[in-house]
Amino acid sequence: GSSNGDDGSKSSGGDKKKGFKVAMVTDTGGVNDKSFNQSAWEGLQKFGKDNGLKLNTDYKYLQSNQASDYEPNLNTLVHNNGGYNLIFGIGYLMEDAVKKVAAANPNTHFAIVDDVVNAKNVTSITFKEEQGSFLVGVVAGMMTKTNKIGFVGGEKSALIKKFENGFKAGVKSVNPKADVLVQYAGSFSAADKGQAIANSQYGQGADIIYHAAGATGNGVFNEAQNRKKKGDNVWVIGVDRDQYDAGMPEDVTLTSMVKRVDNAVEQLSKDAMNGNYHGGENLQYGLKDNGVGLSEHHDHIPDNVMKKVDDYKKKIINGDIKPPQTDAEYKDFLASLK
Amino acid sequence: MTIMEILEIVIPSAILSATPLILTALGGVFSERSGVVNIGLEGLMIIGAFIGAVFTILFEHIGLGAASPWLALLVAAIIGAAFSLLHAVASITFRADQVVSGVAINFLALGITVFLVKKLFAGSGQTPYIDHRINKIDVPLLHDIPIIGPLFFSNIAYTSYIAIILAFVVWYVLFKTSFGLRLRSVGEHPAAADTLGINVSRMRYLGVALSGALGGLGGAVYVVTIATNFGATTISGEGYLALAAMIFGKWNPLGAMGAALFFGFAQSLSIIGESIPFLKSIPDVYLLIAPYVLTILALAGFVGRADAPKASGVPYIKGQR
Amino acid sequence: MNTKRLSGAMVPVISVLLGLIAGAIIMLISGYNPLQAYGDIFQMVFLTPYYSGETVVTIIPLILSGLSVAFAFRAGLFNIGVEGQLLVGWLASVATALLLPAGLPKVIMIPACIIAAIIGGGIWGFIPGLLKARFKVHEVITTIMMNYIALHTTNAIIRKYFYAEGERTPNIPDSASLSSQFLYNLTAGSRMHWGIIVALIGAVVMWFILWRTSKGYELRAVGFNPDASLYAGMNVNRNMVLSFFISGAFAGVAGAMLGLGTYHYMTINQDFTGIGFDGIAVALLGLNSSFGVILGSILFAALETGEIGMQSLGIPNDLVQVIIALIIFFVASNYIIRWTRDRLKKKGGGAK
Amino acid sequence: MTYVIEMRNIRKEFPGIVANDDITLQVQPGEIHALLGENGAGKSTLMNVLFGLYQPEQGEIYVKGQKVKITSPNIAGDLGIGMVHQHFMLIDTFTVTENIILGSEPTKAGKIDIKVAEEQVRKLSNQYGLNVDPHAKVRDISVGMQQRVEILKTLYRGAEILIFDEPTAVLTPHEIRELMKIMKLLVSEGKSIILITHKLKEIKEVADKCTVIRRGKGIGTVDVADAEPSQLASMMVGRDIKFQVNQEPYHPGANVLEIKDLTVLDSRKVAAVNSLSLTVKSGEILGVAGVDGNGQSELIEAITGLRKAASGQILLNGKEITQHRPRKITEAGIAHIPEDRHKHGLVLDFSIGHNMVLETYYQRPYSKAGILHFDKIRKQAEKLIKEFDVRTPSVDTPARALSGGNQQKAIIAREIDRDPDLLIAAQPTRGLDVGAIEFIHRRLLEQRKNGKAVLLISLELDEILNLSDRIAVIYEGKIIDIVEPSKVTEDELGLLMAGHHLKGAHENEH
Ligand SMILES: Nc1ncnc2c1ncn2[C@@H]1O[C@H](COP(=O)(O)OP(=O)(O)OP(=O)(O)O)[C@@H](O)[C@H]1O
Ligand SMILES: Nc1ncnc2c1ncn2[C@@H]1O[C@H](COP(=O)(O)OP(=O)(O)OP(=O)(O)O)[C@@H](O)[C@H]1O
Ligand SMILES: [Mg+2]
Ligand SMILES: [Mg+2]
Repeated sequence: GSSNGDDGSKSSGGDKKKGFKVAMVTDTGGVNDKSFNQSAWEGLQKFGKDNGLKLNTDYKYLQSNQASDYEPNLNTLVHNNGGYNLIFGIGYLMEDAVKKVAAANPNTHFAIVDDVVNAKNVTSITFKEEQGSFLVGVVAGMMTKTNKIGFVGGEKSALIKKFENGFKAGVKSVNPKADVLVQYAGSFSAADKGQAIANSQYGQGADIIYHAAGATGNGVFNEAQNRKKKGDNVWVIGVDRDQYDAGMPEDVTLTSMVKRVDNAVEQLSKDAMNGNYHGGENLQYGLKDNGVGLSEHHDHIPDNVMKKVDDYKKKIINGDIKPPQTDAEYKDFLASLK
Repeated sequence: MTIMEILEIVIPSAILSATPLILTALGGVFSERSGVVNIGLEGLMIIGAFIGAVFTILFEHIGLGAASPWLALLVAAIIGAAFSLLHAVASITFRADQVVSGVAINFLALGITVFLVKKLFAGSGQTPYIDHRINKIDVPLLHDIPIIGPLFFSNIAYTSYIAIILAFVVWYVLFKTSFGLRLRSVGEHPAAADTLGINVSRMRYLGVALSGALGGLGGAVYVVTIATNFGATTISGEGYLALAAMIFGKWNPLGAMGAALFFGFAQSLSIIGESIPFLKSIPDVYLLIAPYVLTILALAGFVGRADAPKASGVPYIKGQR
Repeated sequence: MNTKRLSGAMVPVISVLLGLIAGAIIMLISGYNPLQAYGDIFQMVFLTPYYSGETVVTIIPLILSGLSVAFAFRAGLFNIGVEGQLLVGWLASVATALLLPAGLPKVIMIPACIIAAIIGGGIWGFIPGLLKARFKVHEVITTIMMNYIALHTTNAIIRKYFYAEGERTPNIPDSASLSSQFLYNLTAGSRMHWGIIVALIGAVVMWFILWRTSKGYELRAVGFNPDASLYAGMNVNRNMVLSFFISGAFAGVAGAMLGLGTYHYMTINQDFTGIGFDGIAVALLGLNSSFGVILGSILFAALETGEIGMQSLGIPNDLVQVIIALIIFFVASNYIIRWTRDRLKKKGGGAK
Repeated sequence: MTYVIEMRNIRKEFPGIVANDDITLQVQPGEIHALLGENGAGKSTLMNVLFGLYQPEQGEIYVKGQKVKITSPNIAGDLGIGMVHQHFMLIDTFTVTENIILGSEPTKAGKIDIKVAEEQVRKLSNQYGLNVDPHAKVRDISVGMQQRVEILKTLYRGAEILIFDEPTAVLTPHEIRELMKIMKLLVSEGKSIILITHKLKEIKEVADKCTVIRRGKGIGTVDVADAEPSQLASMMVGRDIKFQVNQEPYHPGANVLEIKDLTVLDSRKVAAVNSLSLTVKSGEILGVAGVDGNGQSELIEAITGLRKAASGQILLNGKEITQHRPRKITEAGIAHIPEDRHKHGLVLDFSIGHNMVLETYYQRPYSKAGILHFDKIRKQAEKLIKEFDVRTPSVDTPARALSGGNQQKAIIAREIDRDPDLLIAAQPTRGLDVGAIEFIHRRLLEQRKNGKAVLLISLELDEILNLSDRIAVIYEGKIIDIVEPSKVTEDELGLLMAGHHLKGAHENEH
């Protein structure tokens, strides 16, 4: 069952619980990965500053250098500085570690981002990436001049599949003729492959590429910038956070599909400080909660397209449209379009 | 897609991704030809990539504009050479096991650069993006030539030409100049060179320093043409691929270039493969591993045995028999 | 002879000290307190049961990875392919655990999984060995290539046949697990598992094969001088392939330790584990001897666990990587240490 | 009278040993000055001092009356000193010209002017009748040619004083004679030569003066014309030397080794051994004489299984061993003293003790059920070391640390102890001093006396003539004649080796 963190968020003011401490463990990307770790840390920092907490004692992060660090890092925070009240594990890779440590420490609360752990003292935070991806798919589908659009994924995981299928569904909803070229780099850190894939997709006529590939996406931006500089009219749609800067100075970022991990982290921290840990719940952030969506920067998107985006946003929030997450759901979705 | 369309996509892309490998492999050739094994190419590329990013940003900051990445390449080459001197001191002067020292270089480069990035950019794990890259261009006039124009003169960065020209230059230097003859002699038979008054240590220092310069250049080129910023994972395995290219190319600059281009080509082919209808049905893992399998097959099939420079890896001790 | 051996062992010790000192200097320059940092690491790793346990968790695959590299070195081969062999062994052990009936007793299940890892890693090592023996292809290239092939292939196999939510395989049944409640309680909830016994057995096995068996004599002879070995009637090619198989097998078992001990599953890996590359360093630090590899692994693991403590002091954890690199560097340059020692001795000897 | 070279009271120490102890050497212009001494006497060290590779702890060097300090080979070169090293200092993969010009290349705008260089090499080569091909890669030319390249290297640098360190150890008789001619030509052109050699005959033949060194000390300088070889020999070793000759009666037994129509290809796929046939009987030493590179190495490799035979048959005691693996051949009863002791004979990084069981480590009692028994190995090694007088600090000393002569003794001990039916001895005394040679020859003769077969391959004609019962001459992969030592002169043998059949050919061909 899905329930959203509405109740907690309303009661943000007032009595700060004495000695509340919150911390997070990053995955190997570290807090400056320009992705969800960074976003999470930004949320935690905002929370810390707003509530007058002390960095490194009341709120802090630990970075993992390899996968085997997740568990000891979580365990360290359970005991460190007298023990943290709420500990975030950032990223689906930490699912198992959070599950184990939570089981061993029933008196500490945990939260996991991007995955679900069913335990009384764990709050799961997931995002409806397919919803946001659907909207940028609408943008791409309407704006393509060549009827060819690219999608570049990092690893072919269930998570990234949500981006892909939501995106394709968005494209097809507004432009059934458009063709989406999909390619996975097999890595989130291979800029050269990202560039080569973008080269191949643009070379085959694509004019907009949506990437969900971490640092591999750097190569996508680079390729687009190169082409833009030569006069080609190509675009990139960024991911996770506003990637406007990655497209500068050639200004190739059409928009970005942002995932407000910061908001989610900040929100849950607030709730927890006020005594509502949402233990055992799965907080799903979608369009409705502004958990996903288009970034602030979308100057290049004409108004009529933005209007369409808003229409679809409403439909999704209403439940009239349910963007697909998996390949199978996408197939059904396509069939329903006809 | 027609074959030509495929090639127009594959070849420029192959050349682009091969460029850093070519440069670094050329560095490897210098070092190993002088008799110093260089497993540290990965580390040298990391240093180069770091410097490439940081100095481009710095130069942009002080208003050098489009010249920034070019100047950064220069700095990367210099710092790369300086950093490689650690390997030189260890393996030449202190007669270290060269493999160990190379491994240390790799560890050290990664540790230091990530440490410094954090110090320089307020705790960030990576540098900001650079604004001025070295872009792919269509070479004026030449790109209009039918067939070869679109393949070799379109969508290509000048750094690629520099790398290819450098391969020929290195070949010329190694095989046609007295410096090259002396460098190779030191890698083959240092005692012989010594008796002819050639300063073995100095030649080896030069060989290693050149490998540092070229490795640094390779890493920096990767950043200014491909990655556009630097982080811990920016260089992950490229140095080892360059090492493989050098061996694949039998310690010959042109061979190393060919091998690097082959790697690039295999990768581009595997990428475009997913868009070619007849290859599309192949599970993508086959395409992912294709470049590596092809390399092994090529080595086993027709390249075969390659002999390293004879004294490569052996510290030279004057008067020892 | 004895004093010579002793002073040989002094070199890594001094290198480690120099590395730690250099690290301390960097910390001082960057404004951190090295004494506190090292003190905390020591306190954590050796006096806090939980972290001691976690250190052992790191030690286990590291020993096996180091043995893998060291064994190959002894046979004159450079195995940079530990990463790949480890991944294959990891998958082989987990797959075996998942495919066999979960109800099998531990005494059958665990050995079966480890044997699967030995075969898997062994085959992955066997291929470069065969290519070198048969086609004279340089093992450095092939092992690098085999690493990438292993990375992508194991991922694809997990996705296709063993996929579970969280981008990994399902958990292995308890009957295949090396973990135990006893160790868990002993180390205040760490993941420490019985793999340490496996790793130590591995070290003994390597020592025994190399130094006590006629096969080991042969492998070492081939490593030192293939021509003379051929002359002496040894089958050089077969020994080369065998060495690579054994080396790969050690790496495979390292992978099994991750599967059966540390994680109880295998993840889809985006990148290499790094354990194979650390293994090179550990082997060299340990002078390619079984005992040395164990000591080297302890040091590395202690530093890596210590990172957590250093982070808590606000010291960037990358500094640990720098210190490790410096230690390797000083080991590499052991001549500088020997040279200094000889100098001192000469001085000590008085004027002649 | 000023000496062209004068080294006074030179002392050079190595850790634990005084290699040169107060040695004085005086060389006059235009003379060939021999330097004679046992293995390890300090000859090479002295010359390395002169050539600037080592710095002496004590002593002075004068070149043409001028006191000099030679701190590097460069300075030696400037002083007109050139050295042809004992172990050639040539780069295999380079051409002759490249090897010669290395370090002082003629260049044009940074590029090596290879045309000019080749022309210079050709000119020099013609001037001294050296006859080398400037284009050839060094690895493709014979050892004799390689030595000429070494000589050219010194001449190219304008050397006036040439040092030859054991130049004849690796040469064929023909090549030696050529070298002697070249040396004489060189001195006639005003150059001076210092010649290091163990071979008294050569000294007698070319040298004017001879300085003898024993255990790092100068023993004295004599005019060669006035000195008997035996006198020089006893000066060198400090005792009288008895040259071993094969005097026992010749009673050959059954065929031990039979080779029929054997063809073996070399690494370039050329037939190095070309349908060769040969038999070796028990109780005989069969010497194979021939110019280096006529298939001797390939022949041995084929017999011992190190190289595949292309066609033909090899029988040991009547049983076929063609294409068998080396181990089966060893077990069948063949022992082999390899020509390159470092490459094939020893694992230099193993202790000398472990080297003693290199071929038998897997057999009882050294190994049981795959487990080594070190006590047994040690006992065996100690026994052999004692029996064959291998001088080593201990059984555990790495083989690398032993002198060449002692390494060779160790190999011979190991091979003979296996009590083989056939002992193949390839260049068993190369580079060794007379003391060691005497010892090894005695052992070979003992084998014969015990009814074993010995196949002796050597480039030393003296050795072949003194030891063999029959001499097979190999030329271009074929045995072109088999002669009895008593019925052939050294000159006739030389002709045969050059491929000339003797008039009135012997009956016992094949
Ligand atoms: N580089 C060295 N380091 C240590 N000791 C050395 C070195 N070179 C030579 N020696 C020692 O000096 C002694 C003299 O060696 P040298 O090579 O001069 O003898 P040699 O007369 O040339 O012998 P040979 O006839 O075998 O060539 C040797 O016994 C050896 O112990
Ligand atoms: N680099 C070295 N370091 C230490 N000792 C050495 C070295 N080289 C040679 N020796 C010593 O030199 C002695 C051998 O010298 P020697 O000149 O007699 O050998 P050799 O007969 O010339 O050998 P070869 O026939 O291989 O040239 C040994 O006692 C050995 O310990
Ligand atoms: Mg000598
Ligand atoms: Mg000698």
